[in-house]
Amino acid sequence: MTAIELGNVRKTFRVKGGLLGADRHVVAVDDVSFAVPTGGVLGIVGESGCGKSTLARLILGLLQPDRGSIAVEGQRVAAMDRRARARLIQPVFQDPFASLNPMTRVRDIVAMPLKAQGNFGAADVRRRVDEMLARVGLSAEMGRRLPAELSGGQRQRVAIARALVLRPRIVVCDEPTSALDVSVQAQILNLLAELRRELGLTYLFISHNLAVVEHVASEVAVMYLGRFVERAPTERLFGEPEHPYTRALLASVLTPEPGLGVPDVGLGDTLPDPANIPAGCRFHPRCPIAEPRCAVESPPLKARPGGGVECLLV
Amino acid sequence: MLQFFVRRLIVALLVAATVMTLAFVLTRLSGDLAISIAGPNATQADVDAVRRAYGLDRPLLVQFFDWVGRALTGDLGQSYFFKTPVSALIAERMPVTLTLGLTGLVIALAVSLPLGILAAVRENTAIDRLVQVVALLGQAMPSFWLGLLLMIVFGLQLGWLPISGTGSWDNYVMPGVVLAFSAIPALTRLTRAGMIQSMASDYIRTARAKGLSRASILLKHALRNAAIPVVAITAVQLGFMLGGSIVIEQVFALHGVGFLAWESIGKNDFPVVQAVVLVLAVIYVALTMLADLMNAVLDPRLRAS
Amino acid sequence: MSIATASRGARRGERRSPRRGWRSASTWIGAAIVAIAAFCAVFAPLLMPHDPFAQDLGKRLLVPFWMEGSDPEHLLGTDQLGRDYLSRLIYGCRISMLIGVTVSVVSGVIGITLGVLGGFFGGRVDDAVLFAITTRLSIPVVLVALAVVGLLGSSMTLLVATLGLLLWDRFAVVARSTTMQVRNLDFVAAAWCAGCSRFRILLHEVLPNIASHLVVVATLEIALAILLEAALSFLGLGVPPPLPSWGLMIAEAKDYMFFSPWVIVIPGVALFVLVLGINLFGDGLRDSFGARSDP
Amino acid sequence: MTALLEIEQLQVSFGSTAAVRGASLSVARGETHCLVGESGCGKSVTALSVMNLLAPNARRSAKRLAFEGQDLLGLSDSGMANLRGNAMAMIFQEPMTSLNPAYTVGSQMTEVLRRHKRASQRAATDRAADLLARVGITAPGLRLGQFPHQLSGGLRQRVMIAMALMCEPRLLIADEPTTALDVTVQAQILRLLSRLQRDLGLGMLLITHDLGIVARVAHRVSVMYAGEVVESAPTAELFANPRHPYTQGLLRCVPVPGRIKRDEPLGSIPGTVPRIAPGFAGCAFRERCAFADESCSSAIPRHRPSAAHDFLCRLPA
Repeated sequence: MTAIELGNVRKTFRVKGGLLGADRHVVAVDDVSFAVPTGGVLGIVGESGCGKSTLARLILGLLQPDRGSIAVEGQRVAAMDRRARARLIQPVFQDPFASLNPMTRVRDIVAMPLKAQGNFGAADVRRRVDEMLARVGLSAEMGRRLPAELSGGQRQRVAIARALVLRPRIVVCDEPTSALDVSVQAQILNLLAELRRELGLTYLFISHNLAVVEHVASEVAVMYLGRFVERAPTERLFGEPEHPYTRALLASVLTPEPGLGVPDVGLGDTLPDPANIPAGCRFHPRCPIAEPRCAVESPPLKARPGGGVECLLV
Repeated sequence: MLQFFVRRLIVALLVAATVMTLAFVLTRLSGDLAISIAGPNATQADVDAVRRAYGLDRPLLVQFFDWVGRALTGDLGQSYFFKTPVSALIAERMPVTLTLGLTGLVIALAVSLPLGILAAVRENTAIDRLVQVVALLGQAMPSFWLGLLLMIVFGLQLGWLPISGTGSWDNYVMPGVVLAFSAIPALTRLTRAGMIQSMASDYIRTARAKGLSRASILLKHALRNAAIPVVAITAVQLGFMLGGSIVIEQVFALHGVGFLAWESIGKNDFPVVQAVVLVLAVIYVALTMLADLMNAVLDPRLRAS
Repeated sequence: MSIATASRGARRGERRSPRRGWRSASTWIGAAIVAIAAFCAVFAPLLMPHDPFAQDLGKRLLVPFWMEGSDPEHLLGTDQLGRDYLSRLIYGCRISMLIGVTVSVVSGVIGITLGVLGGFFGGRVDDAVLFAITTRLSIPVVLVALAVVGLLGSSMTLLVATLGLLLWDRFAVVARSTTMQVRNLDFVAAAWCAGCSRFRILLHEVLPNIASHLVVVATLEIALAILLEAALSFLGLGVPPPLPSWGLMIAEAKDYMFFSPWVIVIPGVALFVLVLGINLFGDGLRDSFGARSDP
Repeated sequence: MTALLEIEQLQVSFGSTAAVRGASLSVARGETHCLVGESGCGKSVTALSVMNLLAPNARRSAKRLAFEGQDLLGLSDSGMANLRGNAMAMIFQEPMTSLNPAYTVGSQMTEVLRRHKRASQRAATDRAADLLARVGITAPGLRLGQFPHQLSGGLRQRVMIAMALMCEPRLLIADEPTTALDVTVQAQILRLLSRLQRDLGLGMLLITHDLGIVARVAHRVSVMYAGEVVESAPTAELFANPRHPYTQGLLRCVPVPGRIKRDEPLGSIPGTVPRIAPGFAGCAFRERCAFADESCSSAIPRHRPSAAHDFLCRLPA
């Protein structure tokens, strides 16, 4: 059973070129296809601006793709009733300060999805909210507070409670721990893992932190300038990375092991311009092993067990 | 860069067209213009004569496009009362209004820039509070009343300045001060807010970490960035001041464009009224474009394309 | 989040405390002025010692109580037609407050609707709203208001309608920019994902978060409308005489001001104090909402 | 020989909030000293107090605060300004906003040298171009004429580093210099910083929340918690033998690639950083600590298992 399925999805944005520049078209997601099986966790890693958050918003129905199809649990997201969609798929966002309405008390934040459904009685809403708050480790007293009175970790627990109160099948986590301190990050990751096992959830887990993704995901996709350049089961991707970009990403992770020094990643630090995607392989200007043909030929998708890689040289 | 200004120009033209339509509709609101022009003692024959003479017997749309067509060639019509071309009337009165507006603007800038900077540098001290009080008082001051008070004090009791007329520079001192009062609160607050924001920014911390002198930090690094919004508002304020000078021109009997409009309203001289509205709107739009241009000069982020 | 920002936050919080004291004092002064004015406006008929329209040509231009030769019957003296100045002042307060509040209700409805629609929907809708705002700003308010009143004849209703149709720009600008900011925050995205309708999102997520800004704008607009009404009445094209608008009182007394300055000082001070009070109150509200300065 | 930078018993407070509560550390010449901790622990405030860049309402006091043996506490504002950007320099977390958008890279770099060394514009420009090349920027001549918004985040941070080095400082304070950057760029900037530190013999105080960075670049580490340095040790020693329960917990929280099992809970520290009210006594970590008992609320001794290693805990071993 597939929980999420994307076929040839493309999304571009028109960016106003400032006061004086011409408008530019930024390709955020470029012809991406994948499927996540029910109960799986697809981790998506990539640097800022690679399109991973856009992908999340497309799947959540917050954005419409220019092209391609997006389906959750076999139903097209665009064609779904908003209430039905809410019962299937829910988000957890990165910034715990922006993702909760500052004027609303915690209880009402968590109750909002229930009220939007319109068919839950007041007592039922109360019971479910109480249950959910307890489940994410928040006391009833916390429920009466405003978001400003909570710490970052507590806010993220509220966001998780809001996402799960309708018992959805799929949760899209967009950098859910990036704004948190390490000690709190671990709490939230553990909570997300527990909830997934208990409720049989499917996660799309977006992060720039490879270690976190390795901990959470069953398979991982590496995104670069709007495309999946490599996708593989977690063990394989971390054990035998093939794409030079994946290898560079892994090499730049600084594990807490003293004496190893800082590795030479060799990518150059000018990030690519998504409005001006290079011809041929989009990674070739930064690639340490690029050959002349990489600037001309587009790399085909080479199938691998449980995934694939887009590189001419592997 | 060019593309941007072409786009701005198109918007400006659309605005002008909208204002023209509104000005036309405005003058037709009162019903039959011919009756108003002919006056209370006119006979039906008089009214008919007026109607024919001014072309008011034609359909409204024809009148409208006739007016627009002429306006495009610079012909704003004939004044009913003065019996001269409206454009000549406005051209004759405009220098007074422009002198008044620019005097007001210079005074406003001379007062609000130093005050705003001072308040920002001494944020939350007695000086800052004093500046904010000044801004509040300015905001609450009815300009026509301030004008009358100044006339009593400086014109009558002290006898320093003339209380009306347009003869020489000292005729513009009191009106200029009064007009400046309307812009000082906004300009002071914006300068203060811009400086405070600028002073709290990361690049000022960098400048301090570089060991730069206080003067360099304040005047080179902070002021440059704080000036950007102030420039934009200054142009907009000048536009408002020209529009708002009507009250002050009346108080001080300065025969500018505002005074002309006020007279014309009293005399049902519609071509003049609609032309002044249009001219002031066009000046305002031109000023905002000028502000954009100046911003592009000041802010390198806008300059690059 | 870095400590640098945290410490900056601490600094901000810290710096506010001495400011609070001064601020709250000025806010209370403002609130008191507004309260007194509101009281006078509502209970004007009970408070006026005389009929504000009754002329007594035998008692023209009586001086107010602090000057020599004043009549205890007329605390603030009388005007050039012998009408009691205090009564006219109180009645004028009623007119000012009535115009200020009604104008900002009219302009608020127009401006907030336009601004929220533009900010929330963006795209073409927003382009249209921006165009409307630009056009509105390019129209000289005083002149057009004068022209309308001059052409259609002065009446309170016409004045309120005209000013209301002319003064919605600040509401629209603030509503639009704050709506835009709020709309892009993740809690709005979360509400959308939770299955809320657009209407519900506007009502529950967006409006509560922009309301404080709009209340502050409303105070500014009330003050502005009062000043504009006074200016129009002063020019003879506002409130119709013999209604005692403060602006009209100043205009009527203008001919006598060189010999009896108090005839313009009294209504002018009343106008100034009322507008100042509303602005002080608005500033206090802005501070207590923690809203950014100057929209 | 005295240390390059000595901080003893530093206290910083903002009104009634204590941000730093008696922190001590020293940076030796040519050493990279990492100050690590979570947000709000006071590590950035410590760095800013050294530079005297704290907000005006901050109160700073210390038993000793000295740079190359010179007392900084008694130094006048202008004396301090003469040191800043000159003998001691600082770079910040946000490369996007730390450069003035209205001036070119060249203008912002040269003004440092002109201010401190009274250099001519020409000499300053030459030095700026040299340094840009040194921090790995190609076409330095071109970059000098560009505005900050024309550069990527990584390039801006390189410009900040080059600018900090204009006057050949002996001490470089780097406050989370790579936090705002992408992982691949982060590695390159850190590599550059380490190389420059070694080549120029800089003393470097590097503030970070990332234990991975600490392990890879530091010679010595101080762990801060709630305004105190709770443990300080040479890097290898601290990672091999962490003594303070907070350090131990922090190390357990970090997921290490290749060494973690999926679905096995990560080590975590329960609770959140407490708000320290005035008059607080005892160990600030006690509410989150598995080993805490009543004695943790009284004064806590500092243990020294070796000459270079010390930690603040009631438990001796």
